[in-house]
Amino acid sequence: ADSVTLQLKWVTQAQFAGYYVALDKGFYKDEGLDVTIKPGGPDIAPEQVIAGGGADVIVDWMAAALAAREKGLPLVNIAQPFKHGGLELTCLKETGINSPKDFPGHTLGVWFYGNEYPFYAWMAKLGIPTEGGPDGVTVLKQGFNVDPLLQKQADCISVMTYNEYGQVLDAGITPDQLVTFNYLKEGVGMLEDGLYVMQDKLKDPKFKDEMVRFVRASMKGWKYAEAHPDEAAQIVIDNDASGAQTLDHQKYMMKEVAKLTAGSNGALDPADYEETVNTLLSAVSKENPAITKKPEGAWTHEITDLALK
Amino acid sequence: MIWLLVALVAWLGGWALNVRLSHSPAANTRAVGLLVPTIFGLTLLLVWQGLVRGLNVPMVILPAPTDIAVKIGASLPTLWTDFLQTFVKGALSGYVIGCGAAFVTAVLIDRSPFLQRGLLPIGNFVAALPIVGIAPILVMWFGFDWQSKAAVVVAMVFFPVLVNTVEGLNATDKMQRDLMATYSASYGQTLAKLRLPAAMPFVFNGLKIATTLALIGAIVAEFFGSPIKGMGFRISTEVGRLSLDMVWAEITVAALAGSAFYGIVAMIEKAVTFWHPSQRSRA
Amino acid sequence: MKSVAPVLTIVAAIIALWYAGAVWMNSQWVLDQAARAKKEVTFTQVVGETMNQKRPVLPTPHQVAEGLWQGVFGQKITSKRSLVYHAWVTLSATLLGFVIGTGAGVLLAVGIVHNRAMDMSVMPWAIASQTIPILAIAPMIIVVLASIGITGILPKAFISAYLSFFPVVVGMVKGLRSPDGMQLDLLKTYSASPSQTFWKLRWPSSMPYFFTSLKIGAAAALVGAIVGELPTGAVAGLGARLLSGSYYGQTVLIWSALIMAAVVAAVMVGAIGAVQKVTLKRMGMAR
Amino acid sequence: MKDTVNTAPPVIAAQGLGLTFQTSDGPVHALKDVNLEIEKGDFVSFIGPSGCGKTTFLRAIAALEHPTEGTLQVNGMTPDAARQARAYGYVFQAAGLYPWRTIAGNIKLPLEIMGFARAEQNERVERVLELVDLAGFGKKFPWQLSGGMQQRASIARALAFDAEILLMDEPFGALDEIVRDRLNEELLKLWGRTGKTIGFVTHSIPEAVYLSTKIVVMSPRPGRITDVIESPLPKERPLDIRDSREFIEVAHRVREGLRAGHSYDE
Amino acid sequence: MKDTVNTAPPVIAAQGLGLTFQTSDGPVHALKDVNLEIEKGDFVSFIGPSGCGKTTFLRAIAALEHPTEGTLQVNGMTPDAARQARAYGYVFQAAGLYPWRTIAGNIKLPLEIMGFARAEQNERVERVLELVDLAGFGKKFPWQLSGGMQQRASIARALAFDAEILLMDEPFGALDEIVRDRLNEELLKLWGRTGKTIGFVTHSIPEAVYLSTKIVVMSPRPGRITDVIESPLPKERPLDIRDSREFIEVAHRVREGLRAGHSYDE
Ligand SMILES: Nc1ncnc2c1ncn2[C@@H]1O[C@H](COP(=O)(O)OP(=O)(O)OP(=O)(O)O)[C@@H](O)[C@H]1O
Ligand SMILES: Nc1ncnc2c1ncn2[C@@H]1O[C@H](COP(=O)(O)OP(=O)(O)OP(=O)(O)O)[C@@H](O)[C@H]1O
Ligand SMILES: Cc1ncc(C[n+]2csc(CCO)c2C)c(N)n1
Ligand SMILES: [Mg+2]
Ligand SMILES: [Mg+2]
Repeated sequence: ADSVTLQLKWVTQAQFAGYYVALDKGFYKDEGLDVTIKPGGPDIAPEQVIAGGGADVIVDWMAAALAAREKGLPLVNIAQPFKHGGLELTCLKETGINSPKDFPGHTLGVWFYGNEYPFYAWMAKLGIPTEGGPDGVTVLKQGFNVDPLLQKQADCISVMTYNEYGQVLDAGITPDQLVTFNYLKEGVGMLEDGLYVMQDKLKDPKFKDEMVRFVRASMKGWKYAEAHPDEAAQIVIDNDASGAQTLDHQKYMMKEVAKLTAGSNGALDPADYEETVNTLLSAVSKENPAITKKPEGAWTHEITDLALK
Repeated sequence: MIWLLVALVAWLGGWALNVRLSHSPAANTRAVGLLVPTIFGLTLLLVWQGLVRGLNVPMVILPAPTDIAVKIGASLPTLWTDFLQTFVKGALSGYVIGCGAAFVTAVLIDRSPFLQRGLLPIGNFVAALPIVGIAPILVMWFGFDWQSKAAVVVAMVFFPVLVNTVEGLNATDKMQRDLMATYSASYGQTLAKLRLPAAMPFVFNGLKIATTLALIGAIVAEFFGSPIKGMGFRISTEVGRLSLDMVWAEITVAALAGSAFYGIVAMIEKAVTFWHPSQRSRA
Repeated sequence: MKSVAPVLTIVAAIIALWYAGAVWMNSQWVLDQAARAKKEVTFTQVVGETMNQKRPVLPTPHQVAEGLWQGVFGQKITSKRSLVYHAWVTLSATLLGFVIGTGAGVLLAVGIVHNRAMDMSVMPWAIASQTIPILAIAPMIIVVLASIGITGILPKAFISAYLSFFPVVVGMVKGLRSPDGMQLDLLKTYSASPSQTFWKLRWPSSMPYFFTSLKIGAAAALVGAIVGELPTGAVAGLGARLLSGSYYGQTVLIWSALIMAAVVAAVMVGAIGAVQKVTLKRMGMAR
Repeated sequence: MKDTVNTAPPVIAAQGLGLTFQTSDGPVHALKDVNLEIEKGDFVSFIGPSGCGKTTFLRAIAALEHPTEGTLQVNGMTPDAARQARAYGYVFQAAGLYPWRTIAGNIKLPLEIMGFARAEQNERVERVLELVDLAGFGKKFPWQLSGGMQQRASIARALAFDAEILLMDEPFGALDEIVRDRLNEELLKLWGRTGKTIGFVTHSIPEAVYLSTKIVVMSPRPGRITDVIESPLPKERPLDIRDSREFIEVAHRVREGLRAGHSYDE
Repeated sequence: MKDTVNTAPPVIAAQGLGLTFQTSDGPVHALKDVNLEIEKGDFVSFIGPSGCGKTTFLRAIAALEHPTEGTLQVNGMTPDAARQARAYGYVFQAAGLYPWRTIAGNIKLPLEIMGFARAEQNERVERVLELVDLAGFGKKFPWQLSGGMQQRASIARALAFDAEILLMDEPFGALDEIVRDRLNEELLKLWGRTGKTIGFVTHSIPEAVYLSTKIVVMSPRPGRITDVIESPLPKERPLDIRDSREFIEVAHRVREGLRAGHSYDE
């Protein structure tokens, strides 16, 4: 069997259920692939791993991948299992925030580490300065969890629909105590988890063939996970080496993730790509130059065309 | 290939030069004392440059020293802001508070063997708590700004200084203590005139270890939440953006600041413990 | 043995303070929730609520104790949910790193003491190396090592070695230089060779420093192994538990892993202390 | 102060005194059944082979060791209480200067502790430095002086304040004969002037005889007193008294006692 | 000062020797313009006030200090070269035993370094322990012995191997007269038997006269030689030679020399 290493963007959780299901159900094996899945974490830049040769294919957000491409690391999107984005900003109503107009004077928690581009694009669109002060917002580099909201250190925090939002509810805050802004609905949505490879490797027909089989099996895994969320959650739990995840939370996550993958057969929708690029370009500033010009050849349908045939 | 050769030659040449310098009659002068490590550092940089260029290491994995130097030159204001936030506000204040508290605690528990026997094992236990575990908790408790970083630093430096000070306060030899006993000196007099001076070499050991801990602590704490400035913030953010040159620029600043901090404490040590055999060159 | 009573007293005091702190820090959330629900709460209610929160700011001692108990005795030690299993994962990397780090540290110290050029050039850079935030370069080390085919326990062990070598170098340089002028002069009158001077004088007189360095080095190696676990994708080990606990807001999980880490460190330091006692006794240094 | 010679209680009184060190390989009987009375104003020398317990006895008087048997009284109180009253000036067998203080600083140490006025401190330091022939060395640090100079500094330190009882453990061991003679004379003068009680360990028989009113000969394993010799010499002692018949007789008796102590363990 | 008829080259030859320590407050002239020749088999004593450079001179001979002026030759080579040839046995002013070795282990140290066979090592240790009257103490650690016993152990250490030149810095300072007499006798016997060259620092005039073939009187500030006295005493010296006229004459001359040295700096 051909071996393929997949580097995830984050730790083992239902966000990546499709791959784990494909592994567990033998979809990869059926395609003649021996797949290794490397979990990620807060300190892992998948782009760096693939540049160092530690992975063949990575899961990444498009903004980060395009930024890396401009930095000289030619990543190419070969598939896009996530149709929608799950990134949201959620605020406590009691802080007086009801719409983006109320942001000035408040403190917002933002994820950095390559995840900050949508936020800056949005603020640029709203015309709100991010240096604090009464007319601007104070930005905090948010850690990995939702404590800043619960401890009232921030008025709004970044959440993923499928993870942190659930944690906020879990902690005992009810949805009606929250105001939530979805980046997609605010018009600054960006494509999230896609599959990326190094451009030059695509010239190798053998590698290309491996990727075709990989994407085919992965999508099969995703569709199976959508249909059997509880089983998928259990598979994720079984693959979590840290033993710290709870089944309940992964079931919740699987259900939410299924909503995001639902619209995708794996092929990237060029219109979504255009929207992401335009949003990114709208937010170009000296401090946050995700990209400064339109990227060329950052995606391909070659793989999905063959895989979905 | 050329670059690899340059690396090798640089290494051999630098080392040969240092061997000669350190055995020359001028070896004890201050200038040579500074020159030798500088040459060593320069050779290291040359080797690094040679390897990166020679092996075509991609920039997103490891930038060459020249790339880093260019970046430092271009980002001075940012580096300065980050330095103020992390070093001055976070590390320095935490260092002063932590070392001060540890010193006072050591003197306070010094009178009570009971407290010493009870506190020191637990102190060692607490000191073994990994900061990566403590930092998120302290960020949760003390907020995102420098206060939580200072708190992490306090937690990190407290026990090394405490343990060293307690050890130092017990470092007097029998005859020195007996002398005080024949004067029937009070506890306070013995402390001020014998035990504190005798403890200084140990205290400074703790203070020196604490300098490196303080900087690391302040930077690492920023990984777990921070305002949008600071050396740790910049490092973690720029890694995500693959601006490895900026990451190394910050690391350079950290290493310079840390070494200078260490050097200053070592200089104070030299002035205070001039009498200790390790500071005297009698040979 | 004499320190049992003092330690227990201090532990009792800490636990009492801990409970007080838990009430104080966790009550904010109780009050906030009550305000959101527009309810009045009495003091006793608040205290009661703070004792068993799901996501406490500061978990109470009994919550942590229960978490520890669950982790250690709640399942087979081969289970992924067993703290013993994770402690072992971390400990194995720690031990390997400790051996590499202290070995390198001692060798470097020997070099520094015997070679002037090394003394003058290396020491400042050894110091500088420790001012580099390890958490920042750990991922790079892992990536670089992975790209040349080194994966598994070794990268973690390297990071752990990186942290443990410094205290050993500093301590051993001091220790190997601790013989006084007269002790050195004596060997000079015998015209002893450098290696004889090392084995008969420098090495034995550095023993107290050696063991102190080992103790600090062991604690540092553990921190290194934990740090090294974060960028390997938090797969297994105490570092992974800390991180997972942090992502999912499971404070009790964090604290259990923390305490477990400290226990591991204490066991290592204790073991070194035991060897130290025996050795120093045989050398007539334990009076 | 009680100045009557015989009715006053002894300054130091040991009865059945024993002191045993517990070591890893069995007990060491450093002192056994020691009985001794020292009157106020006595100058008592202790002499005996090495390891016979001279240092240990002096330390017990200064409450630095605690007897395991018998009783020991100083000025009618326990040694501890006497120490509280700052009765002792002690010169150790090794100099034991604090390395972080200059020579003057070391001598000032007891004066600071006992609360002398600043001006008086300086004046006394000058005086005792001169006494031990170290004028001009006040600003040096201990490790800059030779062994004998350090020893003299430590003598100066003990003389700087007016302890009632002066305990000196081989203070002149590292000094040459000339300096030794000179310091012997000075010590006698000081003693004559102040009426201090002095306990003095020495290995030199002439020195013991020249200085003392009472010579205690000790012998080892276990450490005990084998002879106590009351000196018939007058209080005024020019250096040439060492040629007198009485002097030679006493010296002879001391030498015999010493020799006997040595033959014990052969 | 070459008044011997001996044609062999001197074992130790110093010409215009000077040694200056640079200290933070100016240079210290520990030795200045020292000229001295020591023949093979000489027993040379150095005597002088404390701080006159006796220790410094001995250390220079053993290549532990390096002269800043003049020349110093040992066996016709530099002191460093002589040390390579393992020419020296050195007894330091303080005992300087290694605390982690037992007394026997300490004495074995030079034997191990010089590669003696195991059996021979043990045998020699026993012999020298007996010589200094410490038989039975081999298994103790240094801190379990009194000051004098430690000093004797350090003498045993220097005697355990057969150094050609024995340098002893106040070896008997901490010993009582009886032991001292005994060790003096033993040392003379050893010297007579082996024909070693011995350099010996002492503060005791009788000891210097009793032991030496040559007495070097020194004086401080700067440290220099003021007198070199060739002893007229025969090689065979019973203890009672100390009452002979020659002895007393020599002792007198030494005392005068010493006194002169002292008056220099007054
Ligand atoms: N701390 C100690 N532990 C064990 N034994 C000790 C200790 N101090 C002294 N001794 C033993 O007690 C005995 C008496 O020792 P002490 O120091 O009083 O002798 P000393 O008469 O002063 O001899 P010296 O003239 O050599 O100084 C010796 O046998 C010594 O080994
Ligand atoms: N390392 C040193 N640094 C500075 N001065 C020194 C050093 N060693 C010795 N001296 C000085 O050199 C002089 C001679 O010292 P030395 O130790 O040779 O005297 P000594 O004759 O052996 O005296 P003692 O009889 O007291 O042992 C003294 O004035 C001393 O202060
Ligand atoms: C340091 C760091 N912080 C936040 C994110 C954002 N993020 C992207 S995917 C994901 C998982 C959601 O459950 C999260 C938290 C990140 N990637 N790295
Ligand atoms: Mg004694
Ligand atoms: Mg000397």
